[in-house]
Amino acid sequence: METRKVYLDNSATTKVDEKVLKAMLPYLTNLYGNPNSLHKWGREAHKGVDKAREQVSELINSSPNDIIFTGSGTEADNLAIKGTAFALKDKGKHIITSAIEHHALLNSIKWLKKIGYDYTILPVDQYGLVDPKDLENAIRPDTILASIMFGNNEIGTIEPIAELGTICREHGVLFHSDAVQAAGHVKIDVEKLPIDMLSIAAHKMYGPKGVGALYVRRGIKLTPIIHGGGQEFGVRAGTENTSGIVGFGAAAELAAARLVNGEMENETRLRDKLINGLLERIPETQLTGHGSQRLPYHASFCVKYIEGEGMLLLMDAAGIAVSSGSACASGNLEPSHVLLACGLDHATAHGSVRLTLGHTTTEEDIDYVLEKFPPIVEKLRLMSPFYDKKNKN
Amino acid sequence: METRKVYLDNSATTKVDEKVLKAMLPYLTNLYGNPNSLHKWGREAHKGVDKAREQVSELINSSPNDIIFTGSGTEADNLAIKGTAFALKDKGKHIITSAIEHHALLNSIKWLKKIGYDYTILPVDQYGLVDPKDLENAIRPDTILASIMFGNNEIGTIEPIAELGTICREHGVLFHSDAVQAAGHVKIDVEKLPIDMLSIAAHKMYGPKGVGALYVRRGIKLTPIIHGGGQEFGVRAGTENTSGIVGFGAAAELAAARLVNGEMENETRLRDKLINGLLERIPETQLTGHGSQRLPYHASFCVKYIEGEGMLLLMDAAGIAVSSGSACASGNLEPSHVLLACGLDHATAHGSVRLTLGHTTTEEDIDYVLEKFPPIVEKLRLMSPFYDKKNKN
Amino acid sequence: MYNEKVVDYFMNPRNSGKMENANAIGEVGNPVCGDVMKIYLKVNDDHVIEDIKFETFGCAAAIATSSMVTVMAKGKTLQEALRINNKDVTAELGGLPPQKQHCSLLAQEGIEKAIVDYFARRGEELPEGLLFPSTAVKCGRNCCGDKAKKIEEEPFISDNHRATE
Amino acid sequence: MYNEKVVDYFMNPRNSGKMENANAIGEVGNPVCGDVMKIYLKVNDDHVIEDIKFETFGCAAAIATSSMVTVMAKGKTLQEALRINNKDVTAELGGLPPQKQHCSLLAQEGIEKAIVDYFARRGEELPEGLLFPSTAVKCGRNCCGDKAKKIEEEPFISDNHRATE
Ligand SMILES: Cc1ncc(COP(=O)(O)O)c(C=O)c1O
Ligand SMILES: Cc1ncc(COP(=O)(O)O)c(C=O)c1O
Repeated sequence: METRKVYLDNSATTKVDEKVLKAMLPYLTNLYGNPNSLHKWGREAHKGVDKAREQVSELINSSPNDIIFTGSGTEADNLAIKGTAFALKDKGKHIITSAIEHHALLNSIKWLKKIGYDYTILPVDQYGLVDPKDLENAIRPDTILASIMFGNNEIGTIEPIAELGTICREHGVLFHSDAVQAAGHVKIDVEKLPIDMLSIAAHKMYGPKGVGALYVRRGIKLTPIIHGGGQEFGVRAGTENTSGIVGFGAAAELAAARLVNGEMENETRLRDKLINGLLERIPETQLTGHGSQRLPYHASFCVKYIEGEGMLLLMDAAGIAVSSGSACASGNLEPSHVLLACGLDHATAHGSVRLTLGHTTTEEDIDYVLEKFPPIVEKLRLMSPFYDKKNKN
Repeated sequence: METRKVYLDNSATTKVDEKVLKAMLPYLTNLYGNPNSLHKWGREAHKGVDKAREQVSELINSSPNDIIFTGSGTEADNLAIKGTAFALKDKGKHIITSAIEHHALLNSIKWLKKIGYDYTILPVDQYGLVDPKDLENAIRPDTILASIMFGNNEIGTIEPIAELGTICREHGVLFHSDAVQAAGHVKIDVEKLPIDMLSIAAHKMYGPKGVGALYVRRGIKLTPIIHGGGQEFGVRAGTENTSGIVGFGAAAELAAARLVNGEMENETRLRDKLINGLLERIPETQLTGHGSQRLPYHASFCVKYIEGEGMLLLMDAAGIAVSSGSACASGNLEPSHVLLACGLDHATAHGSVRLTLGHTTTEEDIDYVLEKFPPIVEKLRLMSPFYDKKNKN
Repeated sequence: MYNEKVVDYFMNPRNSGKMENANAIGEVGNPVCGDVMKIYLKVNDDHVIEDIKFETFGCAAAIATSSMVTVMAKGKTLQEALRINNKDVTAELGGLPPQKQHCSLLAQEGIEKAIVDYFARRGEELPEGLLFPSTAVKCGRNCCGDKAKKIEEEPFISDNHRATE
Repeated sequence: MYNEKVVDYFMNPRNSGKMENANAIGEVGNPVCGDVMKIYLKVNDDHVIEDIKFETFGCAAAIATSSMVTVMAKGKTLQEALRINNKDVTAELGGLPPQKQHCSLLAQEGIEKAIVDYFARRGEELPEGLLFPSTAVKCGRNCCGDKAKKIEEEPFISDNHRATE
């Protein structure tokens, strides 16, 4: 049983679905043309990219021509933020975002600030929720863009996108949402939602790494961040990653089907079993993020008195992949900015652990984790100076 | 015989080598971790990326840590140009480049100009060569960077990189070279050459599309164009395209071996057979670019009195993939800026056609092209009002 | 990119080549732009186009539209031929890619120019009532002349509908 | 990331846990930074460390270095124990990743602090000649205190050696 392998780090990345790989393989073998070439090889490749554009657009109910393929979710975020900032620089230079965004967002606006832009970072409550009133209050005459993520990668919280987007629309401010974690896992309809731009990535929905997309509502013009040939409607230059894009298309189609046929409900059930099981078995542990308004595959905790990296490595030794927002695990000296933004103190935040399910996660996998995790925590706690103190007091 | 397929558009993109695909497949199946994750899945993926970094660095004789993986050759060019421009903005804002660079370069500097930078575009002679004296004369006190391509994609000319780089070094100006067409096909040693940055791309050397790299000499700091997590030494954020990067590594290793074992010489021999054969068989046709200082796989011509797209499509109908820098074929209204920069008049430039060989091109392929191409030209010429005039006069 | 009919008219052009006994020739376009079309007419005394040929320097769309316009004009009176609209030519070909639409204008202009030449050669005035649609209409295509001017400022900005600089 | 020996010392820590009859305790680090180490000593009258234990809140490297330092110090005199340099601990573990080097400083500091505590508890002055290497040396690691200050200006700039903003 020690050799069981349970991958619960699907927020970091997912395994490429076999059907996705099958769709990709022709573009890694015989259909190797450059989609920009006029000859047969090029036209075949172009057809593959076109089909993928349709598949991805169907996942979010957009028009295919509103999809710009990029090299990652990060690049999609950068294109949305910087592309808008440069395009609208004569209109204004103020951008609003939240304290729990991905670094792709936050580091982009920090950089923009260095070159003359300004931003407001909205706080979140203990569950990681942005208050739409805060957004409304932050809007200034020179605000050009607000960007609030759809679902958070570290704590799973799903933001009130409809309300946030509506406020932006009322004030004539463009609204971008980073849906890298949410797309393919929760229903997103850009026709119904007041979203102007949406970032997504293939590798978070069983597609390949190295391909993302930005949905851009018709009529919005962006300044490219990668200049060159006229690929992707002139917004993102560079020879297309044909196999990756085709894989993204296939993954999007499969994800759309899962959303329709109710597979996510089973995933959510397993997730809730995991959450409840761990909270029962491991005392002095709290769920991070929102209890119900959360990504269906996402469970995240702070375990008191111990540090995340240790849990991660001992779980790994037990064959279980998890992640942590602790300082050590993230390679930074600070624990996750998301956890701190939710009001957790540093010591608690260092005890963060995230378990994110996938569409192939089984009941047995969850049982295995519920069996293995508590003794690991106990082992680390017995080494902790804080746990000791606690017992004494 | 009509069904023979001859792909002579290897400058546009190449077919993924079977060995490359074999190296990639594990990273599209079981080794699906995110290289940033600490657990086993992550460490395995990390190892793959590390190995690829070594393989790519060996191709150009750099240190592995000097290789930044990107999402395309275009992105590598953008990172070099904009990354330097932003990093050195307090030092100066003047950039020098040549008239025959790829759009990735030229459109990047055009954009930089809009935000307050300045540039000088060096002319080329009829063979597409930059004169090192022109470079020296263009250097100003505020010049921070010069970028001259290694080998040109449209006309195959190889620039005098050693001389150009030496001048830059003497003047304390950083020197970047776009080697997207050259790397893997000609020997490049960044230890021996005075090159500070070098752009390369996997898909031009039988690797996958959607992955490039920028070599950055140790000590040079760049401002990222894609901000986010700390991937690629903090210079290029975004979850790594693991399978693509691993494929790049394998492709680089294979290319390095080909350079050593003399395979390129055979390719050059076939190329020369093609060049000489076509010049003999098709009157009033000129080779574009330099006769000997050219990429070993590259043949390019201007065929008088006719337009490139027609040739391309009729060749395609004969099973042969070629490209053209004509206005129509390029989707622009202008013929190739490269051909115009070499002093060709518009009408002649519209008759451009490029045939670029690959490592699997055979003698029979060349014979087939030598048989099929001349009557295609004749067919189009018989429809041309200029050819007609010519015969009358 | 091109539909089958366009490809057919490009690969197997109808009425291509020179005409020795033409009594009218129209040449339009500009080699700088990469599109030049020459239309040869043999017009009889009833102003019926008895024979028509074309020569074209240009892309596949230019060749296909040239060919199609000759097919459409053959046997028609000059008056009727002038009614062949560039949209009709495109429609008859089953459509052209957006960036190739302008080629069909060239075909229409070629016919017009040849008809003007017909009367000029005969030393006749243009008959009253003859309508020349395209010369009346301002050139709607992205003329390469316009482009050439723009080139000075922004030589390398590619054509696209989404990016702004 | 970690070598086998580090993993071993983390997975199977030597001398971990509380010590009931310690006669010296040193606690260093800061929970804000994610690294706290507590060293328990049982020192005999000859100033020999008869027993030693640790408790650590921190990453695997912190636990492994804590464990290693206890192994190295056990049976040594206080004087000898003070000579255990953080580099020795790292070397004994076969090396640590660059960003984890600072953990070994913590281990060294823990021993020092406990030794100070030993004399303090006995109401004795620190013996002359005892050398406290790390308190003499300015803290070389990226202290989280420093970092916390920097955070105010640049909360999200990641740690790297290649990028400039
Ligand atoms: C010389 C040159 N530079 C840059 C590029 C762009 O590379 P990529 O196609 O990977 O974006 C190309 C290829 O199109 C090229 O030929
Ligand atoms: C919310 C969020 N945004 C952006 C990204 C970045 O996407 P990618 O990893 O494709 O660069 C991620 C994933 O790491 C994410 O979780």
